[in-house]
Amino acid sequence: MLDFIVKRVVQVVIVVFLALTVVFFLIRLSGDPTTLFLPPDAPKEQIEEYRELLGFNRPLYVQYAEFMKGAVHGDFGESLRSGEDALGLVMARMPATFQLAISALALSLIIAIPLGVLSAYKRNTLFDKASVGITVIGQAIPNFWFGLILIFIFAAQLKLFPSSGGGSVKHMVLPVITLALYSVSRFVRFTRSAMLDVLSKDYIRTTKAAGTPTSTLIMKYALKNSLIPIITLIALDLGVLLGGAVITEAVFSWPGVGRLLQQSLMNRDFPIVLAGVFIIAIIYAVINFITDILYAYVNPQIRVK
Amino acid sequence: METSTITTTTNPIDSKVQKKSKFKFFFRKLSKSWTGMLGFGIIIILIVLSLFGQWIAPFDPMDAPLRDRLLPPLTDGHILGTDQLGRDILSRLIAGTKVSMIIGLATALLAGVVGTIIGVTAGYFRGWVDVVLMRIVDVQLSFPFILLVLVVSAVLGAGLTNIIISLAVGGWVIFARVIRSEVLAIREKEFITAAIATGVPKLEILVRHILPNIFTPIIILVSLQMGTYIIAEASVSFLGFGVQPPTPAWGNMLNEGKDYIFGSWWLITFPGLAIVLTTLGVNLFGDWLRDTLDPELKGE
Amino acid sequence: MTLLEVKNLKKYYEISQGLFKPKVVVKAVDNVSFSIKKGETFALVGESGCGKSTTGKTLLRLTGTTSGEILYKGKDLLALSAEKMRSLRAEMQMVFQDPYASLNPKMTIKQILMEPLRVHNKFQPEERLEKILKILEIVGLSKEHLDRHPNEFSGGQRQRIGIARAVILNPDFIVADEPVSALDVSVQSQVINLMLELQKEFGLTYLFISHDLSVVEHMTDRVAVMYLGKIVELVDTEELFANPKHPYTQALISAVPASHPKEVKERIVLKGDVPNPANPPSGCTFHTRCPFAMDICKSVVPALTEIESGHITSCHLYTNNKEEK
Amino acid sequence: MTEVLLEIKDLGIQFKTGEGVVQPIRGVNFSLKKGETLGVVGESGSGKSVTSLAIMGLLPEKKSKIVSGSIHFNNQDVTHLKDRQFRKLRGNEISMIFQEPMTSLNPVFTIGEQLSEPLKQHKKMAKKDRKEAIINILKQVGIPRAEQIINEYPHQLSGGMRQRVMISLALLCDPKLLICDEPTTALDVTIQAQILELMKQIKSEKDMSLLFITHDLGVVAEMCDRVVVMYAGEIVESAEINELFDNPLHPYTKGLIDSLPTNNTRKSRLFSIKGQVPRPDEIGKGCAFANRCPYAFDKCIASAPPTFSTGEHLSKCWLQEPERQVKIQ
Repeated sequence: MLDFIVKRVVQVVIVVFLALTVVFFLIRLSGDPTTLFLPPDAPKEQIEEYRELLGFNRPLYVQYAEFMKGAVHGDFGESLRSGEDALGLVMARMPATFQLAISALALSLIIAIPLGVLSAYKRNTLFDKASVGITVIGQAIPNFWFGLILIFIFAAQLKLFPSSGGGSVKHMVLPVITLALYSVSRFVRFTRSAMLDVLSKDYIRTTKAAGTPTSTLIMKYALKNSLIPIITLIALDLGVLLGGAVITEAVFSWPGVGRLLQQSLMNRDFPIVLAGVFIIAIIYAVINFITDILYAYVNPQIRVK
Repeated sequence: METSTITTTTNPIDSKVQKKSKFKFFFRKLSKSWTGMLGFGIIIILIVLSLFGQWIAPFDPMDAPLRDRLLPPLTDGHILGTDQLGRDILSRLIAGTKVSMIIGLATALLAGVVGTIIGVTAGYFRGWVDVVLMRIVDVQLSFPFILLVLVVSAVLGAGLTNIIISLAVGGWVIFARVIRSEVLAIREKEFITAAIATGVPKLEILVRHILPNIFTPIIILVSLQMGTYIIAEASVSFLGFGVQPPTPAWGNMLNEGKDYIFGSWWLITFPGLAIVLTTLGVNLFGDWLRDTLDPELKGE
Repeated sequence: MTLLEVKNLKKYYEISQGLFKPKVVVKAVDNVSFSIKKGETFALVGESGCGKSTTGKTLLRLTGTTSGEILYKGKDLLALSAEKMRSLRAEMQMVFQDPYASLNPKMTIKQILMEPLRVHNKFQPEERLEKILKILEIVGLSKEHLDRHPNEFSGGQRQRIGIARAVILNPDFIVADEPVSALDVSVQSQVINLMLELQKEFGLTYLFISHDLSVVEHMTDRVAVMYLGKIVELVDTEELFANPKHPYTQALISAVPASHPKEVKERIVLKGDVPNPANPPSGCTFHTRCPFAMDICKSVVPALTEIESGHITSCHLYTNNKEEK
Repeated sequence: MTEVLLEIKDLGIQFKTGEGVVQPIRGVNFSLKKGETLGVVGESGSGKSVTSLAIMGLLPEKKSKIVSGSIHFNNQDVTHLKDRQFRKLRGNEISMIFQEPMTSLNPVFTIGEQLSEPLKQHKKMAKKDRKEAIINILKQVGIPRAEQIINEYPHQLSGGMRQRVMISLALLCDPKLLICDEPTTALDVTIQAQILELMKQIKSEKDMSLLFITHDLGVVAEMCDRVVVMYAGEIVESAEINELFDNPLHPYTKGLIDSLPTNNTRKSRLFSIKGQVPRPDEIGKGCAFANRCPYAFDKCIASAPPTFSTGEHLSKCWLQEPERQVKIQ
């Protein structure tokens, strides 16, 4: 177990370090952002002065070393726009994003797993075909457009929910549904195929040969087997969910990290972008870690090792 | 030894007939699946629209007579209405087809070629090359795809080529990973050991034995990833980073239309439907291809 | 006339247990020595995991070797450069167990059989097809099969193709790794006959790896019995079946099901399972299952000793001069 | 006259495949008496496993169909029994041991959890009694440390141990009929010997009938009282074990026995049946074995032979037509 944790922590450090490095150089390669803050006809001296002020005139490796030194201490510099602490800004937006992502994940799981199991159990019936059909279409719908359509129907026409902003449960409904759409479709399809795969296994035949009724066979036995691949997929999909959150937040002006990142990218406010990358890489690593533990829990072959 | 007297029922085939029958075989298989047919049909229509769109479109997609702005569908010959600048939406959708198809295809090819080369290198030569490459893949996979594309395209700046590069930068890892594991699996097959035992040189084993066997998964992956790229491009353009107006692309049409959502529903409805139909067509065809060519690949 | 001599061959694997634990060493092949005479069929016999297949693969350098010597016609194969070894493969071929996995599904039969001729640059290109047709006829297939893919053939036919690929270069030595165990009973005998015929016709030397003792008894000249990576007995086939010395060999032979219901078999049923090769028992590795185990067996590894002329075995029952069964 | 436990009459089973409908089972007849061990011998594709799944009511539901004939178990017609009723028989009165011990146990449940399943379904028992019964049966099949094993997972056991667990699973409810589908094929020779000894011992202790499905004539010779030989979806011969080995009437059976290496002089050319088993769609109107048969004549190609009987010895070969009665030697 100790072995596992050490390995994992090292891995996370490498991932975060590489992610920051790559993004840092990508950003610097695209030119320095001073010009964005000054009028286009600003005199050369003013640009130079500004560059010196922000430290962009130093050699790239010095800037990088400086940046990394700060990053180790959680200091990503100040926002080029507002002058506030970049990491602080990102952290302040975290709760809203978490709220959105976790609600969407919960909603997807509640809908998708029973639907996927039922679909596999009733394979090739009308129910199965309908659910597969809906998920195929669901995967083809871009979630920002789905969000727009929801706004059009429920905010513009029916006036049931607000179209933007955050703060109340009512504000959450449309963004959560929007974000959940894609995951629901993927999870249903995946649960179904994982279940079908398990149902064709020899050991299921063995249990059937013991006289076990189909309902027990599925709910008690096959479900536990198929949880192994399902958990893996969900972990993989959390990245998609986080990415989707960026877009969903933009559509609904949801005050989360995604919207902050989008705006910062637009404004070339790079300290915030780097702080955001840092946080997302860490969250992702933590999620993966939790998945591995869950995985070991359902899969005794790993646990015993 | 008379074993050969009972042979399989197929007739002796000469290679010419076989090539012809491959096409026939494709269509016979396709005709058995209505979803595959539907996907294939949509793709054919999309190809036709992107190639001959400029002659099919009823209006010039760039022509903006302001007096005709925000006309609802079916007025004055504008079947799907006009946008905030008075441009014909149908014509812009048709023009946008080309953009989406180019981006989807070009990205899939670019990401596919890069990812395959890296995947094959890692999987076939193993050793430290494999360790390094796969670490990079892991690192990249630990970062949301769409966010990466967003960052890269924000850095590279707008434009068709840049969005293709950004998408490929985000997308090659999937190819690298899948192709690597395919190569690893095939490397372990006994026919590879047999080729080594025969004395086939190492590079020739790669070319003659491994590459032909990963061709099918590559094709399947390309077709399945295209839908992802089309949606990603639309999302990025929607957020204002991808293809820039006034070039007609479905994503930026939605971006421009979203401000009129409370009054003019057609501005957001039709470009969105175009994306859905396209992705659906490509996905359906990809699914069919996978199920037909490689049933084992089902479910990732 | 010795064609191939194996001296102290070792093949160890390391299994990583994690960052903080020492690696476990699995001795898949542990100090194995034997020699194969030209024209004979030498059998390696044992149960799954005993190292017989690994031994076969190391002989052809299809897997790495930890230490030892493999002398083929006097040359040490392990000292050859990769390129020299590659060209020597024309003389040393292999037939595989699984006729489904050992043929490239994307190639036609013609391509499969052409490949050895091409890579070793044998014959003029226009003569190659002729050679292929000839070998196809010998293994019982025909011209009309040339442009087909492996999936159009049954298991037995595929194994014929695999054999054709192995003999098309007129090799001297063939390693046959369980060549009939994946086949149906009625097809097994066809393939065995084919192998016997080819041996007569081309003067082949076989290393025949099998777990099926009745097949081994039928077609081989000498047998080495392996248990947990070691040879425990080595002797002429007829002598082995008539007078097995090592308790493991005795049990193995007695475990073969009867061929007639009236045949009464005196069976030695071994207790327990084959131990984990990563953690083999001390002393004689067989002592945990041996019905005759003595105290010495637990601590001292028995040496391979020639107890009768040409009959080698490693068992304390014979080195202690106690003649017991 | 002992009672008949299992009777199969003219059984025909069809399978739907992507290419159309095939019929791997074409008119199978046999019966199994109480306390008897019947061997079913055949090569891959002969239909022996499909037949056994039909007896268990485990044929894939949508893909396959029993199109003719009947299966009677213990005087009850189970041919088209509803799954709900079949469940009461499965694991209770009819049990089955499968070929692959490595894949036949569920990897995520402990041995104890898996063994309690048939008891839960068929016996009303307190949890404590259940545990006791399980430990008891594990000891009977020769598993050491039974008390600990019940808390372990399948991957912690060797192949031989797993097959013992499978046997104990089948024996839990004292079935009247035990179907063994190639129970030792996946095992090593010395482990096979252990398992065969175990099964002989169990059979002698329990009042049970055995249906022993295998491709290995040697295993049949050791285990069975009577044998049916299957070829291409039908039974070509059926006889008492010694009678079958001494006096095979069907050329296929004779070919199988003659091609055993032990029945041939060392280093000689083995007797062999030419050709290979036909696929279901390759079988014409004649005898399915005609194209491989050294004795085939016009009639064999023209029409399929009926079953001829010589006392208890049945065979499906035109050579055994009463007016012909050729002895094949």
